[in-house]
Amino acid sequence: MLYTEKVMEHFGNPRNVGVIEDPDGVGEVGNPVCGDVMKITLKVADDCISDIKFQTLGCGAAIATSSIVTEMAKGMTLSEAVMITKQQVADELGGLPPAKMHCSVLATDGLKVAIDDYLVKHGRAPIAGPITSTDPDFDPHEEEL
Amino acid sequence: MLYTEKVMEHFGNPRNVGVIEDPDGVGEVGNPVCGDVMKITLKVADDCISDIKFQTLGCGAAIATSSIVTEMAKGMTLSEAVMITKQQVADELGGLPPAKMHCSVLATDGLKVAIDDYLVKHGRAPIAGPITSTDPDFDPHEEEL
Amino acid sequence: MDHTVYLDHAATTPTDPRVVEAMLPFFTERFGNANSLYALGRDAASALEDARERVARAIGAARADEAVFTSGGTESDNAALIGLATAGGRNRGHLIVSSFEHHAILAPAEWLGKHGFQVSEVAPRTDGVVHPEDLASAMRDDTVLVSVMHGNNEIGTLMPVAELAKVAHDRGALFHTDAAQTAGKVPFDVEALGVDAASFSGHKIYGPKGTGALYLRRGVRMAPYLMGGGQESKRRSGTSNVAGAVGFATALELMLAEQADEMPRLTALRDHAIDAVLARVPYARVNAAEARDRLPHIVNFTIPGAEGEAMLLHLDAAGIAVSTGSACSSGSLKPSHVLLAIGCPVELAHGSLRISLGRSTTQDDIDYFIDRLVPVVERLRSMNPLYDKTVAAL
Amino acid sequence: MDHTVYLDHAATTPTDPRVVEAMLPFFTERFGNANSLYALGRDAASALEDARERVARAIGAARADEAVFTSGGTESDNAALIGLATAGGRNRGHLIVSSFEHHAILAPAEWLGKHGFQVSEVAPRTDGVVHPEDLASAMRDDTVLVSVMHGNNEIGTLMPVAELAKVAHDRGALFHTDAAQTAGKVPFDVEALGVDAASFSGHKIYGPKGTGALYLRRGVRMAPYLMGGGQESKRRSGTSNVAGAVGFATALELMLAEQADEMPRLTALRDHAIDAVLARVPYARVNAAEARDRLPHIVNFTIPGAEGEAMLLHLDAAGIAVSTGSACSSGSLKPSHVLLAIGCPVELAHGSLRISLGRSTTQDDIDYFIDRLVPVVERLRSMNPLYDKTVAAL
Ligand SMILES: Cc1ncc(COP(=O)(O)O)c(C=O)c1O
Ligand SMILES: Cc1ncc(COP(=O)(O)O)c(C=O)c1O
Repeated sequence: MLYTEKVMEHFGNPRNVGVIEDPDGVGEVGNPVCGDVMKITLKVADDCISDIKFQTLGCGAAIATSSIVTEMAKGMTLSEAVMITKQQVADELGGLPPAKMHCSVLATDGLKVAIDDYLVKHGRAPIAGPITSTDPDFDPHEEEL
Repeated sequence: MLYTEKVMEHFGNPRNVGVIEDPDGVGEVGNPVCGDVMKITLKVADDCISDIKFQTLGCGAAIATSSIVTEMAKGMTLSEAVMITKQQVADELGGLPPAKMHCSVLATDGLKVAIDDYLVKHGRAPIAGPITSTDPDFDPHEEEL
Repeated sequence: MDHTVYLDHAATTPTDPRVVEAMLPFFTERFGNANSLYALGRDAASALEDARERVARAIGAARADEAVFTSGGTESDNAALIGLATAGGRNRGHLIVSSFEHHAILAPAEWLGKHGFQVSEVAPRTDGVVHPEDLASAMRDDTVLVSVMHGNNEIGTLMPVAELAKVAHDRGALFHTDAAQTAGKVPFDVEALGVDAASFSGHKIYGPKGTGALYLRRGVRMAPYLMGGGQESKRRSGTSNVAGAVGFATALELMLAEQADEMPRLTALRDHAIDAVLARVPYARVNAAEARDRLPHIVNFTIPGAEGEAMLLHLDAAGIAVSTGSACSSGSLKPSHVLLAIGCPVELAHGSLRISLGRSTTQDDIDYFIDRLVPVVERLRSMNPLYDKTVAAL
Repeated sequence: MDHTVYLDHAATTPTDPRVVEAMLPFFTERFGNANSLYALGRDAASALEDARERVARAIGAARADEAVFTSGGTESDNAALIGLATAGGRNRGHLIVSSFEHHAILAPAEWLGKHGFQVSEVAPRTDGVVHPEDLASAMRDDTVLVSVMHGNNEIGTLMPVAELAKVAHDRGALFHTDAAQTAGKVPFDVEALGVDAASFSGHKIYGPKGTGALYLRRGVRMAPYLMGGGQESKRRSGTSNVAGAVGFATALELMLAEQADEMPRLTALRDHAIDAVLARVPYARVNAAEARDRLPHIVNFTIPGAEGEAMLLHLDAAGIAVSTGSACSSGSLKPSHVLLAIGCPVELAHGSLRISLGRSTTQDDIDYFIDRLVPVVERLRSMNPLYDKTVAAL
């Protein structure tokens, strides 16, 4: 298993680490039994993500995907941000080892949950829909050969 | 598989090679399908082996055991000579690899057949009895683990 | 790789230059096929048999031909499990392995479980030790084979192998032990332990990778695993790797020669590491800390609130090589089956770190490691959204 | 061993000094476990993957990950036969091997025959070649796997592998070829041949003993043979022998680089040896002489009336290394199954002698060999009680 340079760079110097005080939306996904937990807090202005921060417990890929997804999402409209796919996250990092692809799901899921949290809190309909990483059939540990 | 020095010495310089003209007894054992054939010719005086020669088609052990058995038998009484065992032949050579133990059977068998040939030709009862290497169940190639 | 502090000797070791030296002639000069009858072949065969005698002596074997050369610990383990279970054409029966064996034992055990055999696992207790009573309760009348490792590669605990072997023998079963992590490092004698078979690996003892051995007690029948030309007295086919056998034998002998000095030295360094980590990393704990019998060089920490791979990568950036468990499972996200087997909660198992010391290790290495570990753990914990909850629950 | 004329390159070869050179750094310096995540491990992994790419390129594989490193030809053969036959849990079906395969194929085929599979042998004809028509007649609807070697190690004949593979594929079976004797020596390209799997051995091509590879076409499923840590993309467990992989790749590349010069050189020397033996040793013959497609370096003589081992030992005393067939069967008295398979009468098979040439071989070596062979044969024939009968029957 080898991480790309970009993964290592984001792992070593993650962007947007922390918690936004008084956030507009919060998303927490994953669970410690799986080894990965991610929490996103964000601020919204004009339906755009004006600020975003994350905290992540997890492996190198979990931290790097968290970092890059916050960079990607910052400045996007909410409807753009919910469209970010796990593949785009992985591609942005120059690829992920197959065993680690689920980490990018975690990152996009965290973002989606935070966005829907904002929308619902503001009496609007959620737009992200159900997330994969809470699907009971989703096994992040199932590697492909 | 390793041959002892003594095996190699007898293989390289076999004693008593050849055919005695006008022999008193002749023994030919083995067969080319098995890869080993041995022929012993001998002269008898006062029931002792006064001269003995062999010809052998076969591996290093076949030639060395043929050579040593002629050395051992020369000068023995016939009843002493038929008692030479395959183990004595092997011991005399400092041992044989397990896979090659059957070669010493061939050597003692050739001797026995030649002695009985002499006795029968002279109207006496054979003393060597049946030989192992003609036993249809005898498989010289059956190695022990 | 200038400032490498290598603390992963349980994953692999550098080949000792004296071992390389001993091997070199067998590549280019004494290169014969040990099965060939001519001088060059006999020379190879005698070097091979000499290596075999040295290995046999080093493990206390009664006879040289009880040692079979293999391509490593994995092959020895596969051959022992499958070869002993299926000896003489047997295709059913019960076997027992401990649940924290290396995957090179667990995987062939699972294979046997799918091919007619019944397999039970005996769990270690929380002290990281497989207790003879527990094995005794798992034994059945049809148990044909028991395999329990001598020393665990992740947590460094040693098993009471002599007693375990006796339990197996009392019920008529064979006993195999995986000694890949222990032979050479702590006293290991097949006669004293009474085992029927044991696995060894070259690269764990400063020998070459791709080398190993299987001890097989005289008279114990085994179906050969690699089949073909019938080398190694028909127990392991394949042209003999003479250089490898010589390298393995040399490495093992060097381990024994240095064991008396090296064991206490590593034990002291390890204990120093334990003291320092426990003192300087809040909430850190040593896995299976209560076991008295342990390997001198392996210690496994759990650092709640910090994930193992993330610690590993940050330490790597500082030039420090450690592992999160077995090197084999790197790249997998499954928490260590060893830690789970000794009752470590899965969320803590994700935060484990193994260091394993060796010949190159100095006190400076340990101190440097700890100086770097402390800020790494702080940083990761500060990024962990659940850190306060985790600590509160401890 | 001063005056050694080594004419047994099919048994094994010396490791090329350039190969040793390439391996050395991986013993002591770049010694990491290729599965470890830190820098030393990544360095080992990248060396391993680089070696894999070089091997893949050398055998014409479409993708690097189609090459799996093993401990040698025997392991590759065992893994291919058993792993392909039992892939996906399959436990029945029909397989076909040629009757003059190496024992590393025949033995696992026999094992499969005892474990639910049906095994047929397809015989080569007297020309030493397995003919596609003969394979076609042996094929059945339930044939799952065919294994026919690329080049025979005792008589040096080459098989029409591309056509044989097509016959297998036309009936839906997989095709494996044992290329231990051929890769590097004659053109070998897995895509051109269309094989699904192929075995390679390092020590036949001036690489280290204990190394080899298995080509496995992308998408072809194989049950792993060595099971454990899941190395080699789960297809072959055991800590990667990086030095060995690098040595194997280097050896294979050197073979290719020198093939264009070396093939005609060895062919000429071989033909010179054939001419001289036939001219100077009465009744001598070349086994499978009529095959046109042959390895440049192997020739097998039958010398009626002289026993093989005895010739070998006398030549050895003169400093000449030859073999009576496969090195594996040295020490056994069974006549070569290869010669029997091509219809050589058993009593003649006992009188066979194989010479196999290589990089070190010169015309002087060949001449010296023949000068010594002539009196050896005369001497042995003069001691043979059946010589006149034997000759009369020819
Ligand atoms: C306990 C144990 N058994 C077996 C093995 C496998 O040995 P090898 O890497 O030589 O195949 C290892 C190490 O990888 C080990 O630690
Ligand atoms: C055709 C063939 N296959 C397989 C092997 C076995 O290879 P190894 O000696 O590397 O196990 C050999 C040589 O021994 C061979 O000639």
